[in-house]
Formats: sequence, C-alpha cells, structure tokens
Amino acid sequence: DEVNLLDGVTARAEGNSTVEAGKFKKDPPWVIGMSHFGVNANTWTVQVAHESKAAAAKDKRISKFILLDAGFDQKKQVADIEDLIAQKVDAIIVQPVTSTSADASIAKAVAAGIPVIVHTGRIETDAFTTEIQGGAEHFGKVMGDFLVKELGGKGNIWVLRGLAGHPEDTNRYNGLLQSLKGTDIKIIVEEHGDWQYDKTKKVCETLYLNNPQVDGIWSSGADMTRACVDVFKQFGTPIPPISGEGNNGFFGQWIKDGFKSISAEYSPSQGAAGIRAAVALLEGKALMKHYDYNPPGWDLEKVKKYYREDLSANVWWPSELTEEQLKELYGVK
Amino acid sequence: MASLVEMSNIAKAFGGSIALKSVSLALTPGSVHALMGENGAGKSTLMKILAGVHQPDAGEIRIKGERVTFARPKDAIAAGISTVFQELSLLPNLTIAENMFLGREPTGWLGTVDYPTMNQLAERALAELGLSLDPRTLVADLTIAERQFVEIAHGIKADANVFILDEPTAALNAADVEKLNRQIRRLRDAGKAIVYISHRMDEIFAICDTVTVLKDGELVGTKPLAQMTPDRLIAMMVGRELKDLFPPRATELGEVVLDIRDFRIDAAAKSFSLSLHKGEIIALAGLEGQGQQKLLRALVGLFQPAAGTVSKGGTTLPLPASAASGIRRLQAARIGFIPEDRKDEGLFLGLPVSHNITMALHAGRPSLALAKPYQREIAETLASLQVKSAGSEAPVASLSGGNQQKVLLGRYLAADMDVLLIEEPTRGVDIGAKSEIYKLLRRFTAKGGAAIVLSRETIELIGLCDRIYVMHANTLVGEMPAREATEHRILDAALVA
Amino acid sequence: MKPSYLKWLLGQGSRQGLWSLPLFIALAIALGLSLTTQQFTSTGNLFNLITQAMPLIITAIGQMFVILIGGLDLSVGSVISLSTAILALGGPAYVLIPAVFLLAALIGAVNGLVVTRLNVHPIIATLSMQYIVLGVTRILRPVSGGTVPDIVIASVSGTLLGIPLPVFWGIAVLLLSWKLLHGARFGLHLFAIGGGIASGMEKVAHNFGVAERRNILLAYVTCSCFAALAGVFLAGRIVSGDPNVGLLFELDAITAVAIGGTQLSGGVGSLHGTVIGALVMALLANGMNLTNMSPFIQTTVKGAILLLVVGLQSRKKMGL
Amino acid sequence: MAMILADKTWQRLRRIPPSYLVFAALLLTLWVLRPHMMNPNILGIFIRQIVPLGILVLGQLLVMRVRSIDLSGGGVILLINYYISSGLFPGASMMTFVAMAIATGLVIGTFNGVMIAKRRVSAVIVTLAVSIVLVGFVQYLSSGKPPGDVPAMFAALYNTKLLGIPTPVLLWIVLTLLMSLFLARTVFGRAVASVGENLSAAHFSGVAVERTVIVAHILAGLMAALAALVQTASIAVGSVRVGLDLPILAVAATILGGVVFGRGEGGVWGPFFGVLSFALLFILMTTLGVDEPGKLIIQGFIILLAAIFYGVRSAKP
Ligand SMILES: Nc1ncnc2c1ncn2[C@@H]1O[C@H](COP(=O)(O)OP(=O)(O)OP(=O)(O)O)[C@@H](O)[C@H]1O
Ligand SMILES: Nc1ncnc2c1ncn2[C@@H]1O[C@H](COP(=O)(O)OP(=O)(O)OP(=O)(O)O)[C@@H](O)[C@H]1O
Ligand SMILES: [Mg+2]
Ligand SMILES: [Mg+2]
Repeated sequence: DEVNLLDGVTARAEGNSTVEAGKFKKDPPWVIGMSHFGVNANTWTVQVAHESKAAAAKDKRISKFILLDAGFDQKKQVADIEDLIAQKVDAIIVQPVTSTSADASIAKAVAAGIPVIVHTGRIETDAFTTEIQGGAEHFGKVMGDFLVKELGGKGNIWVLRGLAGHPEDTNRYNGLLQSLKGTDIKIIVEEHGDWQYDKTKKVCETLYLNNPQVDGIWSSGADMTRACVDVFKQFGTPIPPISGEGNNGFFGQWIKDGFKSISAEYSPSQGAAGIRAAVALLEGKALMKHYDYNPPGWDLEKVKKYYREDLSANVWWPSELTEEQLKELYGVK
Repeated sequence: MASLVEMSNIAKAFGGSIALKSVSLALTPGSVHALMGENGAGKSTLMKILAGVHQPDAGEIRIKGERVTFARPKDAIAAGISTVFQELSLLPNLTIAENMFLGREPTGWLGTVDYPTMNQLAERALAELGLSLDPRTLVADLTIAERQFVEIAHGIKADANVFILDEPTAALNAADVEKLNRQIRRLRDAGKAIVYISHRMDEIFAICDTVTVLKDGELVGTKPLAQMTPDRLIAMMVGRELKDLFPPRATELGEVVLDIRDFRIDAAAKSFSLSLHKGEIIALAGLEGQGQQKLLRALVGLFQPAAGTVSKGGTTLPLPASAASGIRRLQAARIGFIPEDRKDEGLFLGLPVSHNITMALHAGRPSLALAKPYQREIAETLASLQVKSAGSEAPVASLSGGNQQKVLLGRYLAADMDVLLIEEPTRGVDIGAKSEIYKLLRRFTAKGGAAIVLSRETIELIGLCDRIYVMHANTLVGEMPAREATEHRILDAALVA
Repeated sequence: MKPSYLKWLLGQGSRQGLWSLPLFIALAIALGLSLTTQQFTSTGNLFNLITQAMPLIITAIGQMFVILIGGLDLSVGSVISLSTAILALGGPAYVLIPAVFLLAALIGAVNGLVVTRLNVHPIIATLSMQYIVLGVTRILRPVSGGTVPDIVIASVSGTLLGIPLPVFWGIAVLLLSWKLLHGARFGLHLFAIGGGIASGMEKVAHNFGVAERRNILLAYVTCSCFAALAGVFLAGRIVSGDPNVGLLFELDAITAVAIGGTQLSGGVGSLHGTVIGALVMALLANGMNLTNMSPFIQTTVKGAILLLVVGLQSRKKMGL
Repeated sequence: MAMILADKTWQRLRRIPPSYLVFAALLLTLWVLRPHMMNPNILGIFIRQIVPLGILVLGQLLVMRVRSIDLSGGGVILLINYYISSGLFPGASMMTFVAMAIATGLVIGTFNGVMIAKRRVSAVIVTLAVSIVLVGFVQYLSSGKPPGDVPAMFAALYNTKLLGIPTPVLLWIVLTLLMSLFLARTVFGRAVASVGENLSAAHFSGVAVERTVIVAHILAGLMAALAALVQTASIAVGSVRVGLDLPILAVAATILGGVVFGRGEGGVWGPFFGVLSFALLFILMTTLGVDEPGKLIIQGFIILLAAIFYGVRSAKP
C-alpha cells in the first residue's frame, strides 16, 4: 500500500526507482538520527525541529530521536553525520546545508547500512535512500506565475532574494526566471534580504526612496514579505502585488491590508514527513527513491482558513503540531 | 691616532624642533669618550644617529675614513656599532639570553636556533660582569638594576668596535658602577672606542679620557679630561658656574607627619619604626635590595609586609595596604608616591605634558566632576622646573629623558601633597636640573612638606637630606644626621650590622 | 631542574601563556565522555575527532602566528572558502593546489604590507580583505558545487597502514609549525616583536636589528597559507567548493588560540596551547553530539564552558 | 613661528580620522549620482536604519579607549529582543521592558567589566563567550516559546519625529553628545585617557584603574541595551538569530573613526561618522544596484583605501 508521507507529496513520475520492501526492515525499538541544517536560523527552522520531534514522539516504536544541529556550518554537518554513524543509529534524516557538502558523509552512512532520508534541500549525488523535495524552483515559480498573471505579463519588479550562496535561494530564483521567460516583465532591482525582517526592511526602504515606481515584488519568502509590506505602509502608499510564504504574521497582515499576494507552500511538517519515511523503511515497506512536494500556492480564501489570531506571528502553516503544542509554543494572550 | 668614527656636521630636527645643529664628533680606538650636556642637549639623538635609529638631516658619518649611511639599526650593528640605549629597552617576554642575542642568534642544523650555545655564551657574558643570573630567566622577572646589567651585557658582548653606553648607570649603585667600569676599561684596553653618557660627574672623571659637551643641540667643545675640573666642565655645560649643587638643609623641624610603627618587612626580618617630621627630608640608604624599596612600596600596597602601621596626622592606616587602592588611599591622605621607572610606571608617554602633570590632581576628585583646566598649575610647574618642551601640549615622549623626569616630579609637586615618597628623584637628570630639583624639594619642605627619598647615588642622599636611615637585611641598622654622613660611614653602618 | 619543570607545566616563568588549565579541561571533558558514553573511546570516534578538529587546528595555528605579534587576521574564513572554490574549479591537482597556496600567500602578503608599510590597523586591514576575498569567491562560485581533484579527496578520507590520513596531516602540520615557531629565528623574532608591541615599545625589536616589518609580513603570509591548507582539507571533506564554508571561522580560530593561553596583545603564547584550545572546541562539539544534547541548549553549554575556561585563566595584565 | 604654526595645522590635519573622508566622499558621490536622495527627510530615514549600530559604537569606543573590547553586544540585543517579543511577560508595559533592558545591559556590562578588570581574563574571549551564552539562552527559551510580535507601541515610537528629526536619530545624536561631553569634560574622561595610554602610570597617578575599566564596560552594556531597544522597535518581530558581525562592524566603525585600542584621536565624532559612512555605503550600493559580490568587494576596498590614506598620512616621520 502507498505510504502517505505528507499532503501534497507525490512520488516523482519520471526517472524514479523503488526502494525494495524489507531492505531496511528492523525490529523496533528504533533509534533515529537527524542532521538539521540549522535549527536556530529563523522561526521556520525552529518549527521544523519541533514538528520532527513531535512526530517522533508520537511513534512509540522510536525509542530515541537524536536531533543534531549543524548551525548552517557545512563542516559541522559532516561531523554530525559521522557522529550519528558512530552511534549506530537505525536511520538518518538529513537536511543538507548545501547541495554538495554532505554528499560524502551520506554515502558513508549508506555504506554502513544505514538508510538516509534527505529532505528540504537537494544533494547532487544519488547516494541517499529516499528524498522528499519541496521543489525550490516550483516554489519560486508559483510566486513568479502569480506576478506574471497580476501584471498581465509586463511591468517592472523588484526581486528580494534570500541568503547569498544558499542553494534554496538560487533555486527559488531560477523558478522565477522560468516564469518570466517570454514575458515583458523586467527585474529592475535585485537585492538579498537574507530572509530576515531587519535587513529586508532596510533594503526596501532604500529601494523605495530611490525609486518608488514598482509594479510588483517577488519576495523569496520567509520574513521578507512582511518587512517590505511594512515599508509601504510606513510611507502610506499602495502596496504592489507581492509574493509571500505561509507565515501567520504575514497572513494577518494580508487579511488586514488586503493587498494582492500569494502564499507559496513550504510546510515545516516536512520534518514529520521525514520521520514517517524513516519509519516506513524500518517497517520494511517499499518506498520510492524520489518524492516531490510541489503544492499549489494559497490564495486569500485558504489563508483565512488557516490564520489564527490567537497565535503569534512566527507560526508557519500548514503545521502538524497539536492544538496544545501550538498554544503552548505560539499562544499569545 | 686616527679616528675610528667621524661624525661631521650632523643636523637633525624632529618636526619643528631642532635637536642637533651641525655637531661633529670623532672617536679614537682605545679611548673612552664622554658625551655631556644638559637634558635635551641632543646627546641621545646624536648617538641614535650613529646607531642607525634616526637618520640625520645633514652631515656625514665615516668609519675608518669610509663614508657610511645607516638606514636602520641593523646596518649600524653590521658596521660594528653596539648600543646600550638610554631608555631601558629589553623585551620582557624574552629570556636574558634571547634578549642578548636577539638578531644574531647562533644557529645550528637547518637554521635552528642553538639554545644551549646561546645560553652558555650568555651565562659567560653575565659572569664576566659578576652576575650569576640564569640566562633562561625572563627579563620580566628581573629587577630594574638587573635589567640594566643585562642591557649592558648585551651591548658589550657584541662583536663590535664602537660601544655606545647612554646613561648605563642611571639605575646602578656605586658598587655596580665599579663592576661596569672594569668592563669598560677592559674594552678600552682591547682597542675599542667607547662613548659614555652620564650625568654623574664622578663617573666621568673616573673613567673617561675625552669629553665632548653639547648645549641646545650645538657643539660646545671637545677637551681631554685631564685638562678639566668638575667645575669647569659644569660651567661648559650649564654656561655658568654652579655655586652650590645642594641647597641648605632645614634649620628647624615641625611635628611628626608620618609615623611608621612596628614595621616588619617579612616574617624573618626584625621590626622597626621610623618617623618623618614636617620640613624634613630623610633618606633610606644602604646596599642595593636591602629593603629600602620594599618599605616604600609597602606603604602604597605594592608590597605586602608582614606587619606594621603607618599614621599621618591623626589617621592610622594599617598595613598591608591593598594593591588596588593603596595609592589612592595615600593620595587621599596627601601622600604622593613617585615611582623610579618613569617609562613603565610613571608617564603617559603619548599624552601631552599637561595631562601628565595634572592627572594626580584630577584623580583626587570624583569621577563625575567636571575636569578643571589647571592652567595655572601647569604653567607654574613648567616654569619652576624649567621643562624644555615644545609647549604643554607636546607629548611627553618627545621630551629628553631628564625633562621627562621633571614632568613626573612636577605631577606630584602640583598635586599639593604633604609628604612625598620618592624612589629616584633625579634619575637621568643633568647637573643643572638636579640642582633645580633639589631646590624645589627644599622649597616644598620649607612650606611644611616632608619627603622620604631613595637613591642609588649616596652623594645625593648626603647632600639633599636631613637625616639618613641605613637599611640592611630588611631592617633598619643605623640612623645619622646627613650633616655628619659620609659614603664611608654609611657603608660601615650597612656592613657592620 | 625540577622546579623549572613544574613552572613550565604551570606556564610560569615562560612566555607560553596559561595552557595547562585548558589541557586539564580537555582531559576532564574526555574523561567525562569516556565514562558516560560507550562510543567516545572507540577508535572510530577518536579518528573522527581528529578529522573534525583538523581544520580548526590548522587555522588556529596560522592565526597564532599573527596573534603573537599583536595582530589579528579576520580574513582567514574567506581564504578558506576561496581555497575550496579554486580547488573545485576543475583541473589538474598539480595546477590547482599550487594556485591555492600562491593566492593565499599573496593575500597574506597584501595584509602584511598594508599593516606594516601603510600603517593600517590589522583589524581593519584584514576585515576589508575578508570582504574582498569573499566577494571574489562568490563570483568564482556563487553556490556550492564543482569537482575537487580526487587526490585531495583521497588525502582526507583515505587511510595508510589502517590509520586515517588526517592523522598524518596532523603530524605534518605540527612538525611544520614547530619548525617555524621554535626551530627557526622566525618564531623567536615574532615573540620579540610581539613582546615589544605588547609593552608599548614598538621599535625595540627593530632597534635590536630584527627585520620587524619583514617578519610581520611573513607572519601574515604564514597565517594565510595555513588557512589555505585548512581549505584544502575541507574541500576534500565536503567534496566541493563552497563560498560559505569558512564563514565566521576566524572567530573560532581566534577563540581556540585564546583558550590555549595565547595572549591577544602579543608576545605570549604557544603551539601546544593552540592545539589544546582547538581540541577543547572539537571535544565540546563531539561530546554534545555523543551525549545527544538538545540543539536548543548546545550553544549555552558551549558558551558556558568557554566562559569557564577563560574565567579561570586569570592573568597578570589586563588586556585583549 | 609660521613654520611651527603650519606644522601644527598639518599635525591636526593628519589626525582627521578616515571616517570623515569616507563620509564626505560618499556623500558627494550620492549627491552626484542620486541628487534626489539628498533630502533631509530621506536621509533621516536612512540614518534611522543605522542607529542601533551607532549606539553600540558609543560603548565600543569607550571600552576600546581603555584597551578593552566588547563583543557581547549581539547577544545583549538578541536577548532583549527576545523577551520583548516572546510574550513571556504578558501585559508588561513599555516602561517595564525599557527598565528590564537597561537592567540587562547593566548586569552584563558589570559582569564583563569585573571579569576583565578584576580577574584579568581576555576581553575578546570573555565578551565573545558572554555573547554565545546569551544567544544560547535565547535559543533555549525559544524551544519552549519561539519569539513572536513586538508590542505595537515600540514601532509607533520608532516612527515618530521630534523637531523634524526621527526620534531614534535624535536619541543617537543626544547620546553621542553626552558621551562626547562626558569624555572631554569629566574627570572620568581623563581617567579613561590615562588608563588607555599606560595602565600602571594611571595607577601610580591615583586613578582607580579597575573601576574605570569596569565603568567603561557597564556603560558599554547600557549602550548595547539602548541599541537593542531601538533595534527591536525597528523590526516589529522577534528573532532567534542576530548577526555576530554587528560587534565586529562596531569595532571597524570605531577604528575607522580614529579610535584604536588605547588611543582616541577621533574622539566620539570620528566613530559617529564611521557609522554614517557604513550607512551611506549601503545606500549607495543598493540604489546603484551593485550585486552581492560587487558590494563586498567595493565595501572592502573603500574601507581599505580610507584606512591606507589615513595610515600613510599619520605614519610617524
Ligand atoms: N622622537 C622625537 N620626537 C621629537 N622630538 C625629539 C625626539 N627625540 C628627541 N627629541 C627632542 O630632541 C632634543 C634632544 O633630545 P635628546 O634625547 O637627544 O636629549 P639628551 O641630550 O639625550 O637629554 P637627556 O640627558 O635628558 O637624555 C630634545 O629637545 C627632545 O625633546
Ligand atoms: N618599526 C619600525 N619603525 C620605523 N621604521 C622601521 C620599522 N621597522 C622597519 N623600519 C624601517 O623600514 C626599513 C626596512 O626595515 P626591516 O629591515 O625591518 O624590514 P625589511 O623587510 O628587511 O626591509 P627591506 O625590504 O627594505 O630590506 C628600514 O628603513 C627600517 O629603518
Ligand atoms: Mg638622552
Ligand atoms: Mg631587509
């Protein structure tokens, strides 16, 4: 039977292969290790850690879940995976820091007979056991297509990118370029806001004061959309169409201020999906090698269903945390 | 005999101030050449030019008749010129041997520094000066006199023809000076040329053959010492006869201002007491390291004695004092302490003269108070001490050694203290200025002040003070009126104990 | 002889700084880990530990050379990234590896020249160099990737006589730096220059005839080349070029040097102390992984232990 | 006499910190290339962006003048930002938060100062470690409660103007003025200069050396707290990470401003213009659309060239 890893996750149609049933079958209890690319990078990465832990805690057959934090340091991730191998865990989940730096150590784990699940970041080799990939290009394209539609195929846009040198940033940006191909939309400025509120706010203020004429804004997500919207609000001018990502604070802003936007989906529950994939492999179920996570963007209607006024700005949707966990972590009085 | 080194018409200016105007100097092998002059006359500058530290603006240097230019000290060292600089300049984080051989370390296999050889050579060089120091000791762990000796050993150990000794004895006592003189004579007899700078007249006459006098950067003249008397030499330097080096002593004393009771330097030492009266200057004399410095430093918390109290006026301060606040406690009681090491402990070299003079005044006031300008105090201090500087805003580092010493003294005279504890009142100060400083100290006591003085120059103690305490083995062994003291009596008192 | 040996152990009467305390702490951590976890003492993990510590050891030793002269090199992180980027350009190793070191030497030389001849504060000189080199690296390699010569990869991941090659890297690096610091006049002269700078007597070593500027320049070149060596090692480990791999590594290196008792004001420090400092940091990271410490408290624990180590290293003089 | 006078002017000219030059050059460039930006309102908004760094620099220059350094600012800012945005203190008033922030700054500053002055540990490492501990503490707390919004009042205050100047900018200018007067006019200022120049000479002059260093660090902690309040007000949202580069930038701005360890030729205004130069540089490169690598390279070169210019000019004869 099909294993449901996460809503919106599907087996890749082409060039896929099967991980044969029973290959990694093991009797519980299991020890599962996870190498997180950076727990404390931003509130989304924090939530991935919480979602992963919650999913692991739910399954009583997992006796121990070891979460290691690479802190966005390639060297440390290599060391983390080595340390997990040394501890002889039953499965390793990897969120790679970059598309190449962890490849060798992943191959080492697989060679040691440990299944490796890769998610929220591609690697360049096929050395892993199975992967669940929220397509960063898809993500960027969902946002880009929205702008193309809103602007009727022509106009000048700003591009707010994430952390320079980070593969997720480049791939989302490549998705945008795909959308723009053949249109008359021109990128008039391109700046890195590092996915952070404070840096983006400075960038947007500067861009706006230099030249407020802009037809649309492509923001690579995270906290950047809110920052840029706040700048336009501060100057009291209409907010141009701008792309965003599933963050509760942004949702509230969108609902309140009613500008044109789209929310690309990139759920922190991919952390839970990784746990489920590991469990499926250890149970001896058959899995595919490649899974894609390419959900459509959210419109205001869907956003209104998810928005929670009683939670803080830093929850990311959709989430699999229970109501209690949500309240405890994000509740505001 | 032909000159080994000829410096002719050397000129040098620093920014706007002219340090040397067309000075010439010739050094002959096998002779000791004294270089004399008031503070700031340009002696060190002339020697630094010969050592390659400064480059002259005009003039030329010839060695054995051949013209040379030194772009850096290394060049001068290579030309056979070895220097002991006036300012102590050993590296505290290197060992004695490393300091002595820095820049010319013996190397062995693959260019490795040959430490065993180096230490051996160093040890031998120290032994020749009568020192039994472990060459592997860090210089930071040495006393100031030991450092001075290491510096001298470094200078005279070099394989050189010309030796420059710029005030090598400023931190040495009479016995040590004699050790040094033996070495200088040995070098002289070996046919080396030696330049000897000192403000101590007796040393000059004891060891030098020729003297060159500089004044305000100009050459006054070069004379064989055999034709000179101290008075004539002073007249040449100062431009007038110096009648009395020492001012008259106190005629009457006031009440006791400072009373040191049951003082015991360490558990093994005998305890003693001493007191200082208003208007009085007392001296702590004796051989080097017999506890004189420990006593003074114990009062400011830099040395922790076994027991004792010190009282001034009505207040009694128990000892040991705290290292962190001892100085401030004393200053609050209007007792000032003047350290001997003006470069490391005394002056703010990079800051203006005015800041250096006023800091003790500022320090006595609350942190948040507005800083007063103290213009009158600065002007008076500069005038009364006759400090030679490019104004009160010039950094102290640009002053000559003796003028720096005056600034340091000026700080505590300006701070309006009742008692001064002075480690070395005239270290590196020229004879004219010395006499000024003595007068100033007397003026200070005449107005009700009092002072305790340490000095390596026994003559100075005898001439300046009213009463002399002799110390030996960390305790007091004698007391005599300075009027009746002679070097001999003091030594006797120290040794008989 | 005996008392001086004890003094040496306590780091007294010498210019080696307070390195015995961090050694004690490293041993305590190691002991604690071997008692509480089974894996720590396994040969596999010990070799892992050496491999994991190697880039930091190499970079920290390089950094120590400039810290000894009261300098600082903030550009080493960028030099590491640049080195991996160049190695991943694709090309024969015999071209790329010399190119990496030549470029690093050039960067170090520029740092050194700017500091000595143009009178610029080392923090400013090397910070601007950090920006410039990072910019160039981002142009060369905007995101991680590329192919690293096989020999580089093999030299990091291979074994010889059953011993992982990083162990030999370690031995080679130690021999080289020992030679530079203690076996040549270079090291002694660095101590001399640093001692002068630390005690406000900048020109003293110069007056002794030490080629002050040239040695300072060489210290920066050495530091940069050690960083390049760490870059080569890392390229073999992450099997790619990466513009961000060295990010903030300079702070780790400086921290390791300081933990090892070397004084940032110059003139006091030691090679063994620096290695111990780097090992303390590697042991901390390894230990926190092995004891499965929550990632949310790891940073606090790391900071607290650093604080403890430096808090106990009280010195005579105040300063950086 | 004329020669000496000329010499003095030259001396003074040689001591103009590089930051003044960079600032003037950048302003001129902006004026030529983007004349419409040379409007006080627009410049006010730009300057407002840099105020947290500017305030942090005030503390940095103080500790650098006593030959110390403070790298803990990043951690202080993060912690204060966290407890204002986390909702851990429901219903706390703005004044409560301000008081808490100041108390935090003072406590951390005191700790740094005592460790450095009394225990004599390495200033670089102890303040770096304090920063790491604070960042770690926030990470620990955020595992139980990730940060959320900043109370709206902070943002509202951030956007006000006084006398036509954005309030944060005014705060920065006032603090700079106070610091400048404090250093130039008080006894404490003299003590700072003395300790920076020669610690033992300061001690022998009767300066309370340890106290001076501790107070400098306490003030630096206070400045970090004030910087944190402005930073928090400006971003309206909580964070789990701040750039560790903020303290390093503060050090760089201070040195560009002519203040180095122990010496303070640039006074307080040199570093002030150092910070402004960083702001202008950012604006210029953003409005000119320089790409990321280009930005880094240009930034590096400009800082380097300014420093070289200054270094060559002030080289000792
Ligand atoms: N580096 C310098 N910068 C500026 N002025 C200097 C410098 N070195 C010396 N001078 C000035 O040059 C003059 C000569 O100084 P020098 O040190 O040669 O005197 P000196 O004869 O050795 O005096 P002393 O007996 O006090 O040591 C003094 O006025 C001094 O202020
Ligand atoms: N600390 C210093 N202060 C002033 N001048 C210095 C200093 N260090 C070196 N110099 C000067 O710089 C020049 C070269 O010095 P040094 O020998 O130390 O370096 P170097 O690299 O050997 O120089 P070069 O390449 O010119 O031979 C000399 O003119 C020397 O006087
Ligand atoms: Mg002199
Ligand atoms: Mg040379």
